[in-house]
Amino acid sequence: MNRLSLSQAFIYLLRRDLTLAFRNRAEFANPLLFFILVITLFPLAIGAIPELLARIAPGIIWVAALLAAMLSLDSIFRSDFDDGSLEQLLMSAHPMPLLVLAKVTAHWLVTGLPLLMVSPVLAEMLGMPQEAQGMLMLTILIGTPILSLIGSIGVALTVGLPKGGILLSLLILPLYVPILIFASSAIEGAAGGLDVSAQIYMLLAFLFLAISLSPVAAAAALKMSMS
Amino acid sequence: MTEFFNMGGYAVYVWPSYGLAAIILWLNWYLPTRQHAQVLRQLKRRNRDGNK
Amino acid sequence: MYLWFHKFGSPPHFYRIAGKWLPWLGGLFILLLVAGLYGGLFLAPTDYQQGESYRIIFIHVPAAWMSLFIYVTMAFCGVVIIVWRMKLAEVVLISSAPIGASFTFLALATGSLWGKPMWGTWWVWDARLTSELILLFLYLGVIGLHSAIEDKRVASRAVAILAIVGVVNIPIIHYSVEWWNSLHQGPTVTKFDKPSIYWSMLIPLLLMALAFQVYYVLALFQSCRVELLRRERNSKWVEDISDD
Amino acid sequence: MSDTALLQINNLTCIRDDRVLFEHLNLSLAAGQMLLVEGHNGCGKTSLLRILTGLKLPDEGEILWQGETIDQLAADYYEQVNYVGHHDGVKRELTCLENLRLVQAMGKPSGVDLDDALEQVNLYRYGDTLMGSLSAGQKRRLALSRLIVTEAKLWIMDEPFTSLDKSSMASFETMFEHHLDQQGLIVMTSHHDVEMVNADIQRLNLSQ
Repeated sequence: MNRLSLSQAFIYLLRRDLTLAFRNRAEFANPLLFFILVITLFPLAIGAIPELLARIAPGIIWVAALLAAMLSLDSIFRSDFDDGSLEQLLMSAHPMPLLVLAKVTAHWLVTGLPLLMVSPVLAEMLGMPQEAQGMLMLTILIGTPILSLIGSIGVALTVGLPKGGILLSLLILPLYVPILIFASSAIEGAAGGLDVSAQIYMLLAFLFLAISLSPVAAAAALKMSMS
Repeated sequence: MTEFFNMGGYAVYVWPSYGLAAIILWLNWYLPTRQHAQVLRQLKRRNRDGNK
Repeated sequence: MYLWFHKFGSPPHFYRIAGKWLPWLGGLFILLLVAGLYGGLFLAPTDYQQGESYRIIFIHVPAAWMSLFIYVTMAFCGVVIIVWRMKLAEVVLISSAPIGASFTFLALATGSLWGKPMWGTWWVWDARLTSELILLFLYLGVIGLHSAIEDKRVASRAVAILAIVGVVNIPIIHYSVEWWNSLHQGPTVTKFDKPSIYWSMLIPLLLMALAFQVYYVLALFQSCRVELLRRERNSKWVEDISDD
Repeated sequence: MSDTALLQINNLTCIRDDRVLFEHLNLSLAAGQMLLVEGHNGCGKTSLLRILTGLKLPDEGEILWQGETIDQLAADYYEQVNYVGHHDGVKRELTCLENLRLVQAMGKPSGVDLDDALEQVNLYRYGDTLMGSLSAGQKRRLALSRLIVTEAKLWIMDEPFTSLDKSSMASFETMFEHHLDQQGLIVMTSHHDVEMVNADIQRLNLSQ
């Protein structure tokens, strides 16, 4: 029998990770709850002034999304590292960057996609104008996969460390800055009725760059973490 | 001379900048130099003991 | 060329050569520093807009240049580590990080000291200061990751990957911050407006930049020597050195 | 010797912290041979095995497979290697069958039917049971069944008999002997006495 083709292997690993996530659903719901909770805290902290909330809503939602993504990142490789599945994957006959991409895709489907689905509700609660809400969803759709992709490099570097959590945020958050900037400015621009195609194109460019480069870096980092 | 040190009223900003630079440059030299001596001392002790 | 590279890259050889160069580099540094300071503090004329406060430029700008230059050097070492697994590159990379971080910090602190008289506040979310701040985080990440991994050869490969990822991101971060800045603050009074920079200012500036550059090599050599001794403590050549 | 040797270890050195685990190690292994790595705890058995898998880099030296370094071969090498490490590499949240299917998907599947494979390691009745509810010995048996469901010439095993009872040990030993008969190669460590009388075994003691 021959080994699977690349796309078959990709889909196989993706399905396996989704199955695992489904069987651990409580754990994967946590980042989503965190996201909602953080956003709820803002009106309580700065006062429920509608104009102010609407003004800073894009920033709040995006910062919360960043933090929620940070929290969920560890789960990409953690359990595979602990039970030895990761070394088996590294020794698989398929190219590791492809397998990393499959795992990151699964991770985004279980953590990024839910953020996308609850974000309109939260936007409404913060009083974000209608025309900005579509843009919010678009930036989350393009932006959160980048968060997962870049984040996978950071987790791959720190997965072998006993106290990698804080270090991970130090490594990853600075790299998230451009996404934060372009995503929140696109939403703000849309709220003001401006043309924001430049921002969207930039985000798309980041996404393609991240898809092509970060699995390679993460695979190299994982190999390093195993030794 | 006083005029020079006064820096046209900006002395509080100019001199701390230069002072900070001096401290940072000095530290980056001093710390490795001290560690170098320390490591050499450790190695000497180990060598006299004769174990590898 | 390759042979030279190979020979220079061998730890005992580097250790010896670097030790020999140190006094010369030190002398050159002092020379450049004195010339740069004299030119910058005495010869350069007072700026008609900023008065004497602009003299911070002779520290601030070279430090900012160095902060970027050192990170790029680290990423270059990272490539050498991944491709050729060269031990010397590992040592250069990690020895550079604290020096780079301190130059970044210096650029930030002097930027703030300069900003106070110019803007009336210690911190402004100016594009350059902001990206310098992020650069500082990148440096701290490299240092943190290296110290968190016990096996230093593994740690070197980890920071090599991180430095390369960082250097790909630096231009992206830099331009997005600049773009963000232009969007939110409109045309601000950027302090680098360059109101026709005079030769008498430019020459000391370049001298100071050169002095910092030489200083980097100097400090780098010294800390590389320490790191080499530590890492190679079990090898023959270290034993020979410490026997004298 | 060297032209029949499939796996070659050249001048291998491994240093951990201040200790030299092994130095200038040279070895070669031909088809049908088994290398048994022995020595007390912490003498570098696992390190040697992990260097052979390419997961860990040696401080010096290289590993050749059919005359080429394993770095260069990469995936071509992994297609011919099966590794069972300290960790079982099975997922608690998946059933036995799901785990085996994943093993096949990631490697080069042998023609063996999965049910037969489970039968062989005496886990047939647990095919649809989640791994999390099985005992340590059962997990180990499933981990070892990856040797059956994928096709690989070189088996590298780190303490394969951990938590196994006498009878399953014996059946795995038979399986290993069969693999050697088929011109396979085995590198393994074991605290247990290996009773494979017919096998061509090289012993390497790292403590000495």
